[in-house]
Amino acid sequence: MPRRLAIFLRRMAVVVAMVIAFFPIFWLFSTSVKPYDEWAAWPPVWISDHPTLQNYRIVFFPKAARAFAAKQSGSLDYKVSGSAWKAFEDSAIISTCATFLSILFGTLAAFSIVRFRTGGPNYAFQFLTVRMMPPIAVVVPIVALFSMLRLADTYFGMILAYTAFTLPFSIWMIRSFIEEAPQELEGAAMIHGMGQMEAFIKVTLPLVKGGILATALFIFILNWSEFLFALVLTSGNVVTVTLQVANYVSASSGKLYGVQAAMGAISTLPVILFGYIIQRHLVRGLTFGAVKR
Amino acid sequence: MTPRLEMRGLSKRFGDVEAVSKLSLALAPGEFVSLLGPSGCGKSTTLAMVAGFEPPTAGAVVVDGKDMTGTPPGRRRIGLVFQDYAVFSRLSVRDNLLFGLEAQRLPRSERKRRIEAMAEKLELGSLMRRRGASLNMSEMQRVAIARALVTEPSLLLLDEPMSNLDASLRAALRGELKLIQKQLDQTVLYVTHDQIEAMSMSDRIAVMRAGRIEQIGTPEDIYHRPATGFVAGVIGDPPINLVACTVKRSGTKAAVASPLHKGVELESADMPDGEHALGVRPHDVKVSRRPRSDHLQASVRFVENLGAENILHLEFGSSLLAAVTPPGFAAAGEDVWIKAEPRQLHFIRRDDDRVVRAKGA
Amino acid sequence: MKRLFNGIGPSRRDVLKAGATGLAGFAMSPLLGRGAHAEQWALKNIHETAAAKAKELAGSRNVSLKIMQPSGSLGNVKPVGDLWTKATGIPVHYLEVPLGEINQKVLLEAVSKSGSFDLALPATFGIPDLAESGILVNLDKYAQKYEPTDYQKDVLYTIGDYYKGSLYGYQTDGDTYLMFYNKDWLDNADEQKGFSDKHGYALKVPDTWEQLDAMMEWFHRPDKGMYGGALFRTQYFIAWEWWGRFHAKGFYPLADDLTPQINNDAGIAALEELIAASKFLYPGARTNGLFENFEAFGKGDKFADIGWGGTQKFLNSDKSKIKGRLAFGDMPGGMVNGELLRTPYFNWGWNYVVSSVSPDPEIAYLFSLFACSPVMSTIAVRDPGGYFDPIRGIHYKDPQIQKTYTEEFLVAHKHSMINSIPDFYLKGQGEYFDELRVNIAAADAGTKTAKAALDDCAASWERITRRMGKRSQSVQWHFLKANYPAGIRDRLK
Amino acid sequence: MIETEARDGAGGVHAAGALHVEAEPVGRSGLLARLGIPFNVALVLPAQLTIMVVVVVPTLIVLWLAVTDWQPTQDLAWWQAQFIWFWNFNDLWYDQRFINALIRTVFVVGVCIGVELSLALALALLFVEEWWWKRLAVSVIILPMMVVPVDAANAFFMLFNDRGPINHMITVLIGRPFTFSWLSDPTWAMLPIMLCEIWQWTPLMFLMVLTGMMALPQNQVRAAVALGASPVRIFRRIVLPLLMPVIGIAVLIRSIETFKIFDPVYILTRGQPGGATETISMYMYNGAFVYFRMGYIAAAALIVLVLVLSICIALSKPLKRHT
Repeated sequence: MPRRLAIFLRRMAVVVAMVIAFFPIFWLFSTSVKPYDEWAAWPPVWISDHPTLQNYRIVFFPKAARAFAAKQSGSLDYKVSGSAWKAFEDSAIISTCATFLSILFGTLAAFSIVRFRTGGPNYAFQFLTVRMMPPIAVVVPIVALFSMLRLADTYFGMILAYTAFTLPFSIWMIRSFIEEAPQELEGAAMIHGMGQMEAFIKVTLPLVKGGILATALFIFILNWSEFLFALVLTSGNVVTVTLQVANYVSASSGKLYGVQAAMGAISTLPVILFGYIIQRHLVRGLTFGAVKR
Repeated sequence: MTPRLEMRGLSKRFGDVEAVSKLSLALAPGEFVSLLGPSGCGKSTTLAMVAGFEPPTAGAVVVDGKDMTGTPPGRRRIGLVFQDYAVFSRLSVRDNLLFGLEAQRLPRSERKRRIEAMAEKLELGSLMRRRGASLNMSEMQRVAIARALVTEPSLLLLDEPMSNLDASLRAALRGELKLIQKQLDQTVLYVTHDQIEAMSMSDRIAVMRAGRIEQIGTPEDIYHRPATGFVAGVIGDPPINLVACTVKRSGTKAAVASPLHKGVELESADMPDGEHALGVRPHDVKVSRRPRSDHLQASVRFVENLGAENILHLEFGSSLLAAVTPPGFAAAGEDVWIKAEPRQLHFIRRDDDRVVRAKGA
Repeated sequence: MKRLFNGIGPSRRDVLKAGATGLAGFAMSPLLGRGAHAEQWALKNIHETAAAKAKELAGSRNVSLKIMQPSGSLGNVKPVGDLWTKATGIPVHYLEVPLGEINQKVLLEAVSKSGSFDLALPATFGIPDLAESGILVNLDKYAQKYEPTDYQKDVLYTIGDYYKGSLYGYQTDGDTYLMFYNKDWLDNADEQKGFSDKHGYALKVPDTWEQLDAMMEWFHRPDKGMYGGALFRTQYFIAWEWWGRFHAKGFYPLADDLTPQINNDAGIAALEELIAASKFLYPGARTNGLFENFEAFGKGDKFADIGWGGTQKFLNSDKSKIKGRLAFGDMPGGMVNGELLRTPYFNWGWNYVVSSVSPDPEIAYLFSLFACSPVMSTIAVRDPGGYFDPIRGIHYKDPQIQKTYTEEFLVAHKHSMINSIPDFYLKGQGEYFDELRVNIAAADAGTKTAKAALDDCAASWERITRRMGKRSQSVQWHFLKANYPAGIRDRLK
Repeated sequence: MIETEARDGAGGVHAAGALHVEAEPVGRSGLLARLGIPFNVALVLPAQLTIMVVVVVPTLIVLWLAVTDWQPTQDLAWWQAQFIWFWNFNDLWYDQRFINALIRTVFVVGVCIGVELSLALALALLFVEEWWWKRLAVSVIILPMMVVPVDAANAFFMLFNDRGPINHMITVLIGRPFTFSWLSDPTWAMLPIMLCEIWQWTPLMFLMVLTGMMALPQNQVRAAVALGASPVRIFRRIVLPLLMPVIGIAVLIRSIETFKIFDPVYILTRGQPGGATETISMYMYNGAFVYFRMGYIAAAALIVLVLVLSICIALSKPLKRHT
């Protein structure tokens, strides 16, 4: 029956798309548990017969990993790096603080823009241009400026940079949430003697708190995943997870596939988790609220 | 003569729910038939099956004698007008009309001829270059109808095309639509929940209820001789008056008693003993300002002035009754005398909702 | 001790002096007066004296040292740091940055002057840029004060420690580029006969690039799973091989007036030979970095490999199928005027340098003196998982190090170290070399002819030199040239 | 400071007279009042100041650096750098590597956006209907956009390794060993980078298009079906035009983001081999942080900024209109 066949073919196409979407992630996780001699074997090992946690040990417990390697022949005597704990700690601190500031500043600004039409119709757009410029174009002067202000390679400097570059997202996303909330309720509250800010905080904010939470998670993801600023604005005092991934890579000595994959798998897990929590709002975020779902 | 459209025992099940059940209906060429019923009665499903968007669970759709049940919508020679008109908003009116013709691969000259003819008939000349999105409701309706008709379909299906319009526009468009249909001698299946639309335009009306056709007939029939209490209730404005009545059978005869009348007899086989309902249309209630021997007294509670006529809401015993009179006939608080002819009484069986008429009616 | 490493020519220090004094008009010779004060500081226990001095300098102050090091070098740095802390009470903190990024990070500190580190371990070739940026402390004054006269005599390669005649940091890593061969294949009598029948000379560790190329071609039988070589062809590595091939033809990369000579006939021939040799490499050569490279050579199905001490650490481990079946050699040379010219090449290395914004540069210097002392550097080099390869003569006698590398290898390594030509230690090294890399990779990929690639590169070099300041570059170039190993210096044009 | 404002606002201190007022701004702290800063302006101040420090001031610094030859290796602070008029721009004009990087980036944007959009449309068409594991399918398909880009790039590095699974699959397909070195071939090295970008961001495009398709006026499609048009014609003449606004936004936003492409290039090739994969961001990174030619790269940055911003602002009408 051709109709049945058509449906079958369409479902097959969906399955193929799912496989393609999942495959690189599968490979990342699969490699992360491969012992050293299977990382770059030919033919490649798809699923290891000898899965090991050694790569994860190298990431988190370099000393223990080394002791393990010494006992086990056939295990990699990798170059010793520091533990990745610091990277996770730093990334968590920076991402959380930057997210908080971005959301706080963004909410205030969005409130002002929506309720008072502050700055006229083009004002909000001005923030978007921040997102349009390639960060690499301003990275050189930021390095110069941050050096002057003693902000290079500090938490505060990173937080400042991340806050600024996520503000367009938070302002535009929160703006779209506030616009959807009914203004009449605020008006009613003000008739009952609340100030406008109070009315906003007590009436509108609870209505849009789900949206703001989604925005916060979204911005956290952006911060957590950021690489270029981390690469350029830090020099060892601050280490982010994306940098730590690069720490297992080098132009001269090749890549530690398994270790990198382990680091990649762990660093990407929270992002995927948060991503699914805010799945409904992800598109809105990535399109500055232009596409709602 | 082959019917333009024939539905043969059409049924549709969605899981446990039977949306349409064994529905049969035939439309003669040039006939205007309405499917009338409240929302959820299965009329839209029927339409979807006829148009080809829903495959029927059982039964067949036959157009011009050809079984079209498995044919995709585009090849059924059926024109379709949607409730929201579905005018292609990104295309010009001309392109809207062209759309179906291009699909039919007609020669260019023929397309042009048809479009111009249709534009003239529906007075679309000034709209041809406008984008679909820029039209108002009545313009859209005309474009939607023109778009369907220009393909010269065997059958035109209209799905509640007036429900988005305001009342005054509706009245005007009803006439317009009927006129076009007559001019073109176009067979139409018209789906609506509005009895006025159905009554005013249809050659025949099929009243639907819970997936079945309750009654098929001319507007006349349906109005004066409703087959069931449901039909009687659906048709008519203001709605039919319902009064309780009692049936007492003796031998082959059955006597009905109600506050409105005395001594009407029915065939005893038609109605069992006991409490039933009696329906009488407000237009059929005769009202007199003076007492008459065969009239009953009632008092006017309030008056609804419709301009051309008044509706009196009468207090009559323990029940309320509406009656239509010329304007200024009576005022609130006055007493009037009323009567209903036995042949205009519709006795509605409590058990199966069937309407039974008085003997000799 | 001097005898031990002094295989050829005068000692390194003598060479440096010669280079410096040979340049009349440039006052850059504090070397001569060096060590006057430090007479009483003996080399043997310099680590103790340096630590004691540091402790004294720190006094009751709360001093700590921050070291910025490339990722993966903790195994070399931390054991020494721990001993330092034990000896001085001065704690050491480690900042790890991606290996490829460390020079950039040190340089950016010149801009930010944030004092984020006291010591760093940049790659040696970046010292000219870093010195010019002002972020490095010119160590001459401290060396004069503390460095024992014979401190560097035992160090096999020190050119990279100096820029324009001044000391900027101590070398920690013997990163000379040398060759590994499949000994079984070399020793196979049938192969030997077949090869010498065809080429008229014996199949043995090759002396020249020409011989190496011939041998790789000879052994390249992909259908039998045998490959000629595991030389690098990724962009980052490819220029080094050409650098060796080019020097082996008897030329400096720059003329005395800084005109590039890289695009002369020798340069073009060297590049064409390199491209021709690409045919005899194993399939992964074009993508593989160091790690994948020695892993591949460890399979034992390839004839020749190029690499550093780290390569040997792997090849000599249980993971390598070729363990114990290896022959070693300098990077091949060439015949110049009928005589063999070898130009081994020191192309990486890490130097301890002191930050000019460190609050305690003197203590930081003392740490580098401590860490590079014979005893401490031996401990650092011992780490089997680190980067550091033997650099001092004394390292070659350490049983643990001998076990890691094999004595046979160490002989070759030492020979190569002593004769190594320096990398291109000029300001803008990154730019010069990247230009070279891009062009050579393009020529190897076939998108440019060898001549066009080198002409383009030479043109870029001229522009870079002009931008960097010709006078300044000229000073360093002449200093560098004067410090090429003596036996080679005289034969290069 | 921010909290103070909020509290004062909540206290409902009345004050009037803000710029661009629609609803009258109410509530102002004492300090702000004395400074003459209207309440609504005070609200945007934190955001605006942050942007000032991190974006506006640096942009001004770019203007200065672009006319200097500043390099950190000169041991000069950036404000002491030597003024060299417009020589940087002159050099850039003749810098084939810069021009190539620009052209290459535009090429990458074109290819990636084209492929992403086509795939997204095709996928979205598969997802208009309902079936029982549709939600699962959507969840899996949007997975890539949640992966940290650096990790995604690493995964693709492994996939396209000469001994990676891609070559393995090709080997199995063609039946003889295939160990092509994708990342070191000047002709092909761009492919894994673009595939990585496409893999990661097609899901976003897909979700946007699907959102648009779900909101499509269904009856227009049914009307077209009833008129007998072929699926292709319906898609081209009815669906696509209706999707245009959403597609416009998707293309605009993705183009902006793709133009900045850096992470996969850095991880996969760093612009190698022979500069064959050097996008504009990679070029500027190499120039600024490998060669330390800060002044020169500032000039390049200025050109790119002017280019990108003018194009973006010109094309941003859909974004403005839509919101």
